[in-house]
Amino acid sequence: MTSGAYTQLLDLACGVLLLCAVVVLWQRELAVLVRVLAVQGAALAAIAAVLGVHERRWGLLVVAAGVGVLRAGVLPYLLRRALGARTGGAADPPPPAAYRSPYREDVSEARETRPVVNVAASLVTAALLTLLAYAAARPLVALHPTPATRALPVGLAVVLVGFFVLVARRRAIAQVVGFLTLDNGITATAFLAASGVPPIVELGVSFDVLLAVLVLHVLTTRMRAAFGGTDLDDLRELSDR
Amino acid sequence: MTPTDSALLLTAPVAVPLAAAAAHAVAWRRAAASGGTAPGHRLTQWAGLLAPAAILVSAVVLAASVPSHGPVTAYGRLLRADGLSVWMLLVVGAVALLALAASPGYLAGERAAGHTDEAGAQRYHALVPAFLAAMCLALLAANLGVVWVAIEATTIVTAFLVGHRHTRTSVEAAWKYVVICSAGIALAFLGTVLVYYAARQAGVSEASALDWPTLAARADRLDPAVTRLGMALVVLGFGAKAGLVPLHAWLPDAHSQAPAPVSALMSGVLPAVSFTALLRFKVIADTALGTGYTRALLAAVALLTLCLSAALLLAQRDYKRMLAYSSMEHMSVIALGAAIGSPAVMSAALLHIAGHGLAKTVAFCSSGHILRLRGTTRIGRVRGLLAQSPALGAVFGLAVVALLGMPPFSLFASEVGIVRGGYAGGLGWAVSPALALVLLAFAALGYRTGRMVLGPPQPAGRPGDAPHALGAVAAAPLVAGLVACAALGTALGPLSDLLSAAAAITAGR
Amino acid sequence: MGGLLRKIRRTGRVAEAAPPRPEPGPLPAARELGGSAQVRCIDAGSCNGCEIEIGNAFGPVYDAERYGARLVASPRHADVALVTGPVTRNMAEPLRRTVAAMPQPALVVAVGDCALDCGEFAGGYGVEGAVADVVPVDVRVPGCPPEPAAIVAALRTVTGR
Amino acid sequence: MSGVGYVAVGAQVVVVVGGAPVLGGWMRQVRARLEGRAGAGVGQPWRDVRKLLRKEAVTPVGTGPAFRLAPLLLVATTAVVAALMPLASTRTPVSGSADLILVVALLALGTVALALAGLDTGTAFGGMGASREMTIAALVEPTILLAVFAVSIPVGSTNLAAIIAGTIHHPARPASPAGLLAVAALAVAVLAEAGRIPVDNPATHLELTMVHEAMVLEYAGPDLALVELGSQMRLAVLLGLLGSLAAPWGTATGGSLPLLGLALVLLVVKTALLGTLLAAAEVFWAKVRLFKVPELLAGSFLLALLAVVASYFLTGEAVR
Repeated sequence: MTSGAYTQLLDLACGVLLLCAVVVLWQRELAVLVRVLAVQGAALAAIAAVLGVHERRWGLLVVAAGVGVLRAGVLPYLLRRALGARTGGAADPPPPAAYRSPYREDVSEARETRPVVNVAASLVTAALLTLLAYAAARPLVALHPTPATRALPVGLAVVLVGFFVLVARRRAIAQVVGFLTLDNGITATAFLAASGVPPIVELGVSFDVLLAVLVLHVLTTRMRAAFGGTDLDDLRELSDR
Repeated sequence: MTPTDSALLLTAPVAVPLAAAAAHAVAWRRAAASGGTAPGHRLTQWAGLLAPAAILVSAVVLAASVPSHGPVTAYGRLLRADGLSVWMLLVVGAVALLALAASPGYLAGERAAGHTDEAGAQRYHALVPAFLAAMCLALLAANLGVVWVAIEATTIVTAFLVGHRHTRTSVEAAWKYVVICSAGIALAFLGTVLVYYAARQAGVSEASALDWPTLAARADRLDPAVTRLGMALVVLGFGAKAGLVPLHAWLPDAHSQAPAPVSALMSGVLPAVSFTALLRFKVIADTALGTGYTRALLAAVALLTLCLSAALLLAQRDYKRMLAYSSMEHMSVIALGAAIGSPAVMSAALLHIAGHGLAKTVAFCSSGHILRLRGTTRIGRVRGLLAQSPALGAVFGLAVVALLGMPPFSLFASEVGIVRGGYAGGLGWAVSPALALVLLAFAALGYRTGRMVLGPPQPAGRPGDAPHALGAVAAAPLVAGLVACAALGTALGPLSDLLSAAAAITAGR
Repeated sequence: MGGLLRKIRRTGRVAEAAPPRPEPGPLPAARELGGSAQVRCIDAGSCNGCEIEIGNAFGPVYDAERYGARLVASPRHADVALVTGPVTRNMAEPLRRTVAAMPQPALVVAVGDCALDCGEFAGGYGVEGAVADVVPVDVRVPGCPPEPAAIVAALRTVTGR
Repeated sequence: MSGVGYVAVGAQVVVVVGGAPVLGGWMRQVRARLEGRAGAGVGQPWRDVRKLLRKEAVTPVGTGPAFRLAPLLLVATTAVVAALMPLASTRTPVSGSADLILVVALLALGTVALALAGLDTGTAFGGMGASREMTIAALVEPTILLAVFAVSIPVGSTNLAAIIAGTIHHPARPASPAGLLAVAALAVAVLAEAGRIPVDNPATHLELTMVHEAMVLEYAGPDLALVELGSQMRLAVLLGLLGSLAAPWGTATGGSLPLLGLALVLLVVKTALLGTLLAAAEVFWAKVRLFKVPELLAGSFLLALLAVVASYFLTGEAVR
């Protein structure tokens, strides 16, 4: 791969990564969020693959394939199942036939209707967070300026946006998407900074993330059974009163 | 020590609990398939003690050799036990032994009240050893990435223990716990990645760039700017798991919802394990950046946490949450000790971890008995505990007295050590307000516990008012914990070598 | 989106084949309009039956737009006032003003029996009269309500296409 | 070169003025076909203009010069933009002044003139339309400027001719993240600036949803013809701009006449293609509610900002 094409492809993948984070903030439809997350996972795998080909480290290609399968395939699949469980589920008996509407989906469950921070404000916040990431990443770039480390601010920006989604969204699934965005950002940072952490650590981290999402999936189901929905605003019984 | 011995000693604390967890997981599957009606065996209940016993035995054997012969490694330096990890392993083993000894009584009570069945009990027995295994791995792994993986694994394993009851409050607590802890600790991983990047750029090879001994030895060559950013993220991230501000919000909820023995483990040792990882990074950062940066960071976090926990202790009406905030208070005292960082203060801080772990275990386990007795966690509804159940009242009262930092319990000695070292080390500006806040927390905790324990028995005619005897089986672990805590306070005995070795590691010299 | 695309492909063209030009041929004013007529609908007191038919006339099946007619939002933009219903007392003055606001050359098309002779509502206490009693009418479309085809035919005499 | 250059400028203006209504007609035709209708034909907007020019001019009582001058200003500014922009050739006598900021300012001048005219009529709808138009414009202008800034960073100049010539010489540039983000932001801004769905519905009769229509409700006859022609030209120019920034290939950089002819044909094809895409998209989209427009525009602003940031920190050797 020529150096020009390498830079171009790497930058493109980073751009897609960042764009997906922004779209996660922009979109309210939970199903779309999950799809965007899959695209982001693919972009992450692409970053790893491009780095692997450029540095001729074929082990990195295997890691890239693993990352791709997990983050563009398995995790979005789990989330989609968590979304799909909305209409069925043993804990949630179907309404009597007389009341069943032709629209099987409960709209309030499929969308982020009232985010804590409204979408326009959160987009502006994302802009500020990106600038912050750029400022914070300057010492990182200065340490070893290459095309890959120059893209480090992208990773940090995705981390910050993911954290913001986690704070500013009220739907359980949206929070999980925020968490995974955060995690994608960290993995991207690892790839860009040092071509990824050692394989054993990467394996452990991926396993942990998978388990965490599984746990959250189960908790979402329980939340529906206990609260009748996944609005995190309902979670306010435990407080210091 | 032969390589086989060391491999055995380092594997046992992780492998034995894992094996126990696997055995119980199979039983859990079977019980769940049979609808949770199959009766449990007495044997399996007490077999749970095997795991903490294995941890404790390995720790004791290691404690005998490590201070004099230096660190032990196994599996090509993947696992490594130095003074710090052995000390923490001892604490984990002791606390886990107490907590698991209290478990059969707790589960029997839950089953009698209809809150759980055979499947639930087996799940409990499967998850708790897995939790122990993850903590031990976090302590024994030499690779900082693996340490992170193990600490995140504790979150995942304990999620279902926090949410074991399927009620609205427990689901809420479990959700907050998983989301806040996972996100917080993800920041720690980002910090780890940045340190790894700095190490790779400093010429450390890929295989050893996360290896703690290598990093600590070559920390002076790390890029200061990158390390500074990484360290801030690590303090935030591992601080989340240690109950330090700003990502502490999960702690009171999770501790108040988890089963009492699990609360004891989560409050007594889990924050300390996370804090140990933080200490390892501190050693690296102190060499790379000088001590000032981490000191300022830790002191600020500690003071903020102390402010918050003291304020919330003043207004607290729930005794399990009260104990949780007391954990935050003690973690911030420990963090303050780490900020001071001289060897004497570090040994005081490590002693504080041990004393707090023991006393908090007794307090949480006895709070479980109080909850079963009175059916409420409101402080206002519990009166005259001592009159109704002298043994329980006395144990709970003494545990809180220990947490208050009164002699003869070890927390007295360690707090005095931290404060004295702080003034000597020129951190008076941080220690003075901290002292005032600790006194405030002292007053709040003492006043509320006094109202619960002392006073006349409640008027007759209300449920759960009959005189109550704790019973020897239930009382034994509680008394043992108090005795151990008091013993640590009076004399360290053979442990003093280990403690000074551990303190020397964390003080970075 | 995929569903909509499939539906578009399956449905294909809905508009019916254009019928031959209406008999009387284009009006003299149509030459000046040159195949383009902006239409402003004025409901002077209709029962809304005619509005439904006008809506159909501009719908996909009859597609009045293909002959150069287009609905607009303002009488200033309009060449044709499509007036429906018997003119009620309250609507007489607004109707007069609307027609006056249209730039010349402008035409008035009265749609429906009510617009032509007050129909069912003749003699009602609120009715001022037929459209022709209030403003000069150029084209008449009878029917209660008129068929969309009739409305389209009337509009074609205006556009001349 | 100057001879061909003058020809190029003239040809651009003629193509834009003559082609803009045809583009509008073509887009309506595409829409009609997708909706299952027959459509009025591509020439319908020209028929409308011809008819409107023949009609009586009406000046409402109480309106002043702002009302009378706005249509002229709208068409004039857009025609100047059409002359300035390197749509067909980057080497024209005026290409030195083809600054993107100037182009944006000229377009904004037309918008402001029309908004003032809407206010001048003194009607409720005129004022409402003007206020909505200005709300949108206030959000669109920073987006366009930022996006422009992003595409100008690699070239080091905001001159359109320089940007387009630079892109022709570095074909990888539009595929860089900065280029893609900037073009995406510009696309949203163009939709808003041209008053298309999802920001504004050009075919609406509903007072509650009108933006552009509400401002021009009082125009009649020749004035209306100018307003319609002006807005069609704006759309054509904006789509042309988008097309030449995203895919500038084919734009003549030299001074030969056949190349210029080819460039003009390509320009028409590109713009028609974008118009078709837009018309098809409008079938699928719904107009968003007015209070959600800021959300959309804040998103495009963010894209533009990311484009700027990306062009700073993602500059590998390939671009520089």
